[in-house]
Amino acid sequence: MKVLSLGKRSVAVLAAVGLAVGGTIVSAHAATAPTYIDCQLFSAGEPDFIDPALTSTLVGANLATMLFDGLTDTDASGNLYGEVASKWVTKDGAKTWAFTLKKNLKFSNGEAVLPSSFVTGWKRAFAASMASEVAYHSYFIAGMEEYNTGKGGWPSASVVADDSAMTLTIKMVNPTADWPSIVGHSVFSPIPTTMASASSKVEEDGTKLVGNGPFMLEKAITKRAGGEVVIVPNPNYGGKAPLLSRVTFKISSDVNAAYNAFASGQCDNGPIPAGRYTELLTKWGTKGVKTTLGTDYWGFNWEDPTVGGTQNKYLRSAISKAIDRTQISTVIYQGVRKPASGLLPPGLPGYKAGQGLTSSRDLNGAISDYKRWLALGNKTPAPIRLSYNDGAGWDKVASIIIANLKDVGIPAKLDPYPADGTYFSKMRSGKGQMIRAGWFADYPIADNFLFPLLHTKSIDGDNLERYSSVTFDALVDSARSTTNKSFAQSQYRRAEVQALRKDVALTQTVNRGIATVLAASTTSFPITPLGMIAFDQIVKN
Amino acid sequence: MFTYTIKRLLQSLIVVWAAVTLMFALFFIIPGDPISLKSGEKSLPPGILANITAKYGLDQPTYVQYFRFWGHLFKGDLGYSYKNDKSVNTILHDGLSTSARLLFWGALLQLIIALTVGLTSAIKRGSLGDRIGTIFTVGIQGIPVFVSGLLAQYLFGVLPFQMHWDWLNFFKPWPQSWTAGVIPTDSWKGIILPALVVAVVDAAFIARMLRSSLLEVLRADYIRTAFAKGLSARRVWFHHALRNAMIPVVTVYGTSLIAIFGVAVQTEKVFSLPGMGSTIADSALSQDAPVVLGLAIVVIAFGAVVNLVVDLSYALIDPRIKIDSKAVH
Amino acid sequence: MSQPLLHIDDLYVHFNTSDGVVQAINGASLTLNPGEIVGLVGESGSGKSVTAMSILGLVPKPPAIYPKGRILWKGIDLLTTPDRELREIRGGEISMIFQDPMTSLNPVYTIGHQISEMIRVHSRISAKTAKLRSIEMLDLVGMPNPAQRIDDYPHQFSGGMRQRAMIAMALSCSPELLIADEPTTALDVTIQAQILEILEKSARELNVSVLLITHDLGVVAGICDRVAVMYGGRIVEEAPVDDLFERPLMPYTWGLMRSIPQMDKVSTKRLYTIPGSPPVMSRPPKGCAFAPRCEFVIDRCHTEVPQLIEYAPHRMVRCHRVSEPDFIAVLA
Amino acid sequence: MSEFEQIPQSLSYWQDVRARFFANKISILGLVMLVLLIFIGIIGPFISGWKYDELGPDILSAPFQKGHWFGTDDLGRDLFTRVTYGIRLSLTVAIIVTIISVFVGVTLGGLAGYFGGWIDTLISRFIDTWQVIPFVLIGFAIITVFGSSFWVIVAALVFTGWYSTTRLFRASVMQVKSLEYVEAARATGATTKRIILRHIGPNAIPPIIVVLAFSVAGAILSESVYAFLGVGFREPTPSLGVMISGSRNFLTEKPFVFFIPGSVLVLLTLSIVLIGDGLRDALDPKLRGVK
Repeated sequence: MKVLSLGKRSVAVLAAVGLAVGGTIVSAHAATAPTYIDCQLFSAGEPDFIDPALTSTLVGANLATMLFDGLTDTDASGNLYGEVASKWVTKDGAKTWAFTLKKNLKFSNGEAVLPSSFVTGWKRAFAASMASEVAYHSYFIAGMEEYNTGKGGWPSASVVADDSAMTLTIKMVNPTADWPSIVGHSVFSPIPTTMASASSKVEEDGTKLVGNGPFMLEKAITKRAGGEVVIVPNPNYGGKAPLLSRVTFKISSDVNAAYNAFASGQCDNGPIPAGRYTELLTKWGTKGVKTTLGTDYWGFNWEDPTVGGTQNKYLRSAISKAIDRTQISTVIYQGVRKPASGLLPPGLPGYKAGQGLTSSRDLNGAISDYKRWLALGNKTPAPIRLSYNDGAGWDKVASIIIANLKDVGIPAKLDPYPADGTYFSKMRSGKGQMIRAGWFADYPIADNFLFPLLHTKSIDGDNLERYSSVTFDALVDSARSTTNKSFAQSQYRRAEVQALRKDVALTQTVNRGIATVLAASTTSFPITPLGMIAFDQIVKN
Repeated sequence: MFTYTIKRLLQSLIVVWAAVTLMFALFFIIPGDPISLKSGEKSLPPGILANITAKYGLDQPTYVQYFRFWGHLFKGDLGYSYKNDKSVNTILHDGLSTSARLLFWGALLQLIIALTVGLTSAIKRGSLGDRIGTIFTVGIQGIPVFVSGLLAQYLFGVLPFQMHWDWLNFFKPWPQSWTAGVIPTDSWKGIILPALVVAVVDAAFIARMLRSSLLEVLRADYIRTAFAKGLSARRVWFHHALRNAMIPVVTVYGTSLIAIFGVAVQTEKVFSLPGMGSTIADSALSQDAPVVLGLAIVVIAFGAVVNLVVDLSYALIDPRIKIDSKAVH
Repeated sequence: MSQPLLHIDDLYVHFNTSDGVVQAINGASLTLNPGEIVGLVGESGSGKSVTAMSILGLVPKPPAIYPKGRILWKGIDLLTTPDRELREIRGGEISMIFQDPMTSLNPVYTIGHQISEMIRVHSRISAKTAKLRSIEMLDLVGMPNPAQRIDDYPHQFSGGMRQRAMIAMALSCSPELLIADEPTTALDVTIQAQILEILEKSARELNVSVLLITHDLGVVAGICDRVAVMYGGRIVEEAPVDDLFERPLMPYTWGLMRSIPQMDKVSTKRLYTIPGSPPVMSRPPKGCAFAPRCEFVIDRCHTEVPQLIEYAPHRMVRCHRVSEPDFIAVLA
Repeated sequence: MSEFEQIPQSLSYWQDVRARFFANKISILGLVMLVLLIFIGIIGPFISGWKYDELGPDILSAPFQKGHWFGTDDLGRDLFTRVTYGIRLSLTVAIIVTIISVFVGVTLGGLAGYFGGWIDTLISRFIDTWQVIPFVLIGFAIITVFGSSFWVIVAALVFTGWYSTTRLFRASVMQVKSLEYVEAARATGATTKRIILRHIGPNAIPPIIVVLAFSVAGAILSESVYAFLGVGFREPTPSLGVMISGSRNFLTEKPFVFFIPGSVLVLLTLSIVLIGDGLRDALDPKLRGVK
C-alpha cells in the first residue's frame, strides 16, 4: 500500500504540470477479463497511421500488429516464429521462398485467411496510388519495385498463391536469406476482400480496417489528441486469445499530458517525460524499462578532409575514445538508453558485445591517438561541427561530447539544423562533419543495420557518412547471398569490426530503450526487441 | 451604412486573399521540398518519394497547385495532412472545438476584467484600489504569456499540493454543483486557468487604456453638462462617459482579439491543450504545409472579421465618423 | 420683500493643489430674486465660474473644500443638501449652460436624445411626449426645422445652433434659475447678439431668473437688471445695471469700463488697460485684492480687506475710499 | 482647475521632458532596474567563473551551492552565467530589431504619411494584410523555412514588428503635416526635403522615442516566445526563452530552474515598459507643465 499512497500523492502535483487529457476512468468491468487503458503508445501526438499498409512509425506499427497477423513475427525474446505461416522453405539458395499457411484462420469479419489474402493485401499496400512510405520493403520481391513505381504491372509470377494447398510462393530479386524475418513487417499483412479497394484514408472510418490479429477495432478511430482508439479481442482469432477484454489507447498531445493522465489514475501505463526517468522510476518501479533494437551513433563524413578518409583514422579514434557514453546514458537518458559497444544492438540475432572501438571512455587512448594524428602533420583543426536535427534533445548529447573532446584538446562546436527533412537531406549530400544518427531495426536481422547504414550502395540513402569500403562491401555482399546462417553471421561480424574498429566510420553512443511507467496492477508487460508491446499478452490483476 | 459595409467586406476579402497568398508563398514556393518531412531518419527510395509527391499534387507547377488550392477551398476542402492523410477539415474541427472554448472564455474574462478594473480605477481615482490596479496593469505587461502560464500552474497546482492548500488547488475536481449542468465538468476544470492566462495580459492593457480614456472623457465639458442636467453619477458614467471612452478602447480590444491567437498558441502549449494553436505550431515545425495553411486561413479570416467589426462598431459608437468616406483609419 | 430665490452668503471655496491652497473664493455674497437677470462680471480667475459651479455642486470635492458660507436656494443650503435631492434641483429648478457649445454636448447622442433625457429625468413622461416637448423647446429658441433636426448629432450643427440647443435643453424642465456661464464667448460676434437676444426673450417669456456670468461688460449692459462685479474671489461691487454704467464706485469697475471701446465717442487716445496682472490666488494679497493694480491705492488698502458696504440703496461696494466724495467724483 | 494653477517657469521642451521623466518615481524604478540588469549582463560572465555551455557534475543543484549562485540546470550548467548571457542576447537582439523596425517604419510611414495618394494606399493596404496574420504565424513561417540562425530570428522579429512603427509614424506625420505652421512653410515655398527634415521630422520624433522603448520590450518578449515555442534560438544558446522552455519538466521538483530565468525576463521587459510609460508621459505635449 505504500506504493499506492506515494502514487496518489504525486497525482495532483503532476496533473498540474499539464492538463490531463479529458476522459473518465473506466470502472471495474463486468466481463471476466480485465480492461486496459494505455496512455503510453500514442503519447507524442496522434499516430500517423494504424493501417498496416501505411504506418511508418513504431506506435502505428504496434497497433497494426495487434490488428493484423503476418506470415511471421518476433516474440518478446527475439525469436522468429510463424504467425499465419506454419513453415517456410527455400530450395534455390534463398531465391524463392515457399510459405505454408495454417488452416482455419479467420479475419474478424469471419472471412478465411488464405494465401490470396496476402496477395490482396500486397496489391493494395504496394500500389503507386497508396503512396505508402514503407512500400520499399517489398523491393526484395522480383518485379515489385516496378509495380510500386508504376513502371510495371502486378508481378503475378513473383507472388503465387495456392489457396487449395495453402501455400504462398515468393520469388526474390536477389538471394535473400533473411526473407522470413523481413516478411514479418506489418506492411506484408493480409487483408480481407472487403478491404481490397480501401484507400489511404480508410482510417477516417476505422471500422473498415478489418484484420486477422488478436484484436479488432471496436469503433471508428478518432485520431487526435484527446481522442482514443479502442480495440477488443477478435472473436474469430485462431491463436491464443488475449487476456484483456478491451484495450483503450488514449491519444495525448505530448508526453507530459500522457504522463499526467497516468499519474492521475486514468491509465494502466504511461510514458516517462524526458529527463525525469530517475525521479519517476523510483516512484513507479522499473518493470516497463526494456532495451530495444536501436542504436544511436555519430558518423564521420568519409569525404570530409578533416575527419574523413583513412588518413584521419586516428582523429576519429581519438574522438571515439574520448566520448563518455556512460555520462550520456546517465545524464540524458538516466539509464534508459545504455552505453553501446557496437552498432548492432543487444537482442538482435547475431549480436556480439564489444564490436565497436570502445564502449567506455579511454581518455589516455584518446590523447595518444590525437597526438598520433597531429604527428602525421595535422594541425589543431577548426572546431569540428557536430550536426544534428534540432528540437529533439540532441543538443544536450552534443554538448556532452564537446565537453568530452575538450579534455583531449579537440575543438568542436554545435551545428544544428532546424527541420528533420533539411537535416537529413543535407547530411545525405555530404554537408556534415560529425553526423548525429540513429537506427531502429525494421526487422531483427544484422543486414538491416549494416547494409543501409554503411554499404557503398546506400550512399545518398541512409549511409549518411558516405562511407565506402571495398572490404566492408565484400563482407556484407557475401553474407547476403548465403543461406548458411553461421557463415552469414561471421561475415556480418567481420564487416561490423571493419567499419567500427578498423575504419572508425562511426562511433556508437547508446542503445535505445523504452521506459514505461506501469500501474501496480500490471504484472506482465511484454515488449518485443522491436519495441512492440504485446497487448495480447499483458497480464493485469 | 449598407454600401460602406459592403465596401469594407470586399476590402476584408482582399486582405484575406492577400494574406493567404503570402502564407502560401512562404510554405509552398520557398522551401521547395515539403515532402522532406516524410523522409526522416530513414531515407526513402526515389520511387516512393515520387508516389508521395504525386499523391499530394506537388509534382504540378506551383501556379497549378495554387489554383487547385483555391478551387478546393471554395468547395470547403482544406486538403490533407502530409503527415497522416488526415483531412485538414477534421483537424480544424478538432482544434477549433478546444480553441474556441478557450478563446471564448478568455475573451469574455478579458472583457470583464478590463471593464471592472478600468472603470473602478477611473471612478475611484487615486484610491488604494486604483493604485493596486495600476501596479497590476503595469506589472503584468512585462510578463509573457508562457511565463504567466507556468507561474499559474505553479501557484495553483504545484504549490497548493505541496503546501496542502486544498482550497487553492485548481486541479482538484470541483464540486459537481458548481457547473449546474451549464458546462461539462471537465471543461471547467480544464479551461478556467488557461482562459484566465489568456485573458489577463491584454485585459491589463485594455484596463489601462480604458482608465486613461475615461479620465480624459470625465474631464470633458459634456460630462459637466450631464451632471448639470441632474443625472445620477451612475448614468453619467455608464451612459455618457463610457460610450465616449470606448472609442479608443474598441481599437485596442480589436487588436488584442487578433493577437489572442498568439496568446492561445503559448497557452495551449503550456497547458498541453490540443487546440488550433498547438496544432499549427507542431505542424509548422514539421512543415506540414496543408495543415498550417488550412488553419491559418481560419485565423486570418477571424482577424479580418475582427477588423471589420471594429470598423463598423466605430461607426455605431461614434456618429462623427463619416462612414461613407474612407477616413476610417 | 419676499424670500430671495438664491442667496449666496459669505461663500468661501478653496482648492487643495500641489502648489498649496488656492483660495478661489473668499467670502462672496450675492442675492437673486425671482424673474431677475443678474450679471456676474469678472476677469478669468476672479472666481465667477467657481461661484456658478458651486451653486450646482459641480465643483469636484476634492480638491475643492468649502470652509465657510452657505448657498441658500429658496431657504435650503445647497452645500449641505444630499446628492439625491441636489440632482432634482439640478436641471429641474436650476439649470446651466456653458461657454463652449462645441464641447458641452455629448458627441455620440442626438440633440433630441440629450434634451429628452433631461426632461425624462425630471418628470415622468413618455419618450414620445418628451420628444414633442424637445421639439417645442427647440422651436422656442428659434431652431429651424426642429422636428427634423432633433435627430441630428451635435457635430451636424453650427456653433450658434448648438448654443440654441443648449438653451432649449436648459429651459426644457421649466427651471426657476438659469445660470449662463459665458454663453457667447466661444461664438462669432454676429451670433453673440442673437444668442443673447434668444436668452433674454426666452427667460422673460418663461419667467426664469438668469445668472449671466461673463467677462464682458458689454454683454451685461444689454440684458441684465443688476450686475455684480467680482475680483480676487470677492464681490467688489453690485448695482442696478444703469447705475453701474452711470457711476462706478470701485476703481476696478471704473477700469473695466474705461477699457470698453466706445463707439459713440471718437477718441484719439489709446484704449485704457488696467496695469498689472490678476492676483495669484494661492498667495492672495493681504488687503484689498485689487490694491496692487489700483491707481487710487492708499496704505490701508494693502493691510486691510475692505468690507462690502451699502453705499446707496441697492448699491453695494467694497472699497476703503468710497466714503471720500472727491474720490467718487473722479470715478464718475 | 488649471486656471488656478501656476504657470511653471519656461523651460525648453527637452529640459521639460527630462524634468518630468525624472519626477516619475515608477520610471526611475524602471531605469534603475534596467541599468542594474545591463550591469549584471556585462560583468556577470566575467565574475561567475563558469562558461555558459560548460557542463558540470552538479545537476540541478540549488542556488548558492557549490559555487553556483543561481544553481545549475539539468546538464549541470551554471544558471547565473546563462542568465547573464541571456540578458545580453535579449537586449542585443531587441535593439537591433528595434533599430531596423524604426528605420523601416520611419521610411515607409514617412512616405505614406507625407505623400498620401497611391503610395499611402499601397502601404496602408499592405499593413492591413500583414496585420491580420498573427505574429507567431509569421515567425513560424520564416523560421521553419530559413532556419533559426541569429539573423533569421532578427528578420522574423522585424517582420512581426515593422508595421506598428510604420503605422504610427504615418499617423504622426499626417498629423504634423496638417498643422498650421507646416502649411505656412509650404505656402512660403519651402521644398519638400526642407519641410520633411526641418518641420515634420522633429515634431514626429517624440512618438518614435516612445515606440522605441515599447518596441524593445516587444522584441524581447517575441524573441522569448519564439524560443519557447521551439522556433527561435535553441539549445545551447542561452536565450531566456530557451531556458524557461527547458525548465518545464522541473517545475514540480526544482522550480528555481523556472523562476530564475523567468523573473529575469519579466524584470527586463517590465523595466523597459516602465521607462516607456514614463517617456510617454514626459513627451506628451498635452501634459506639458502638469505634474
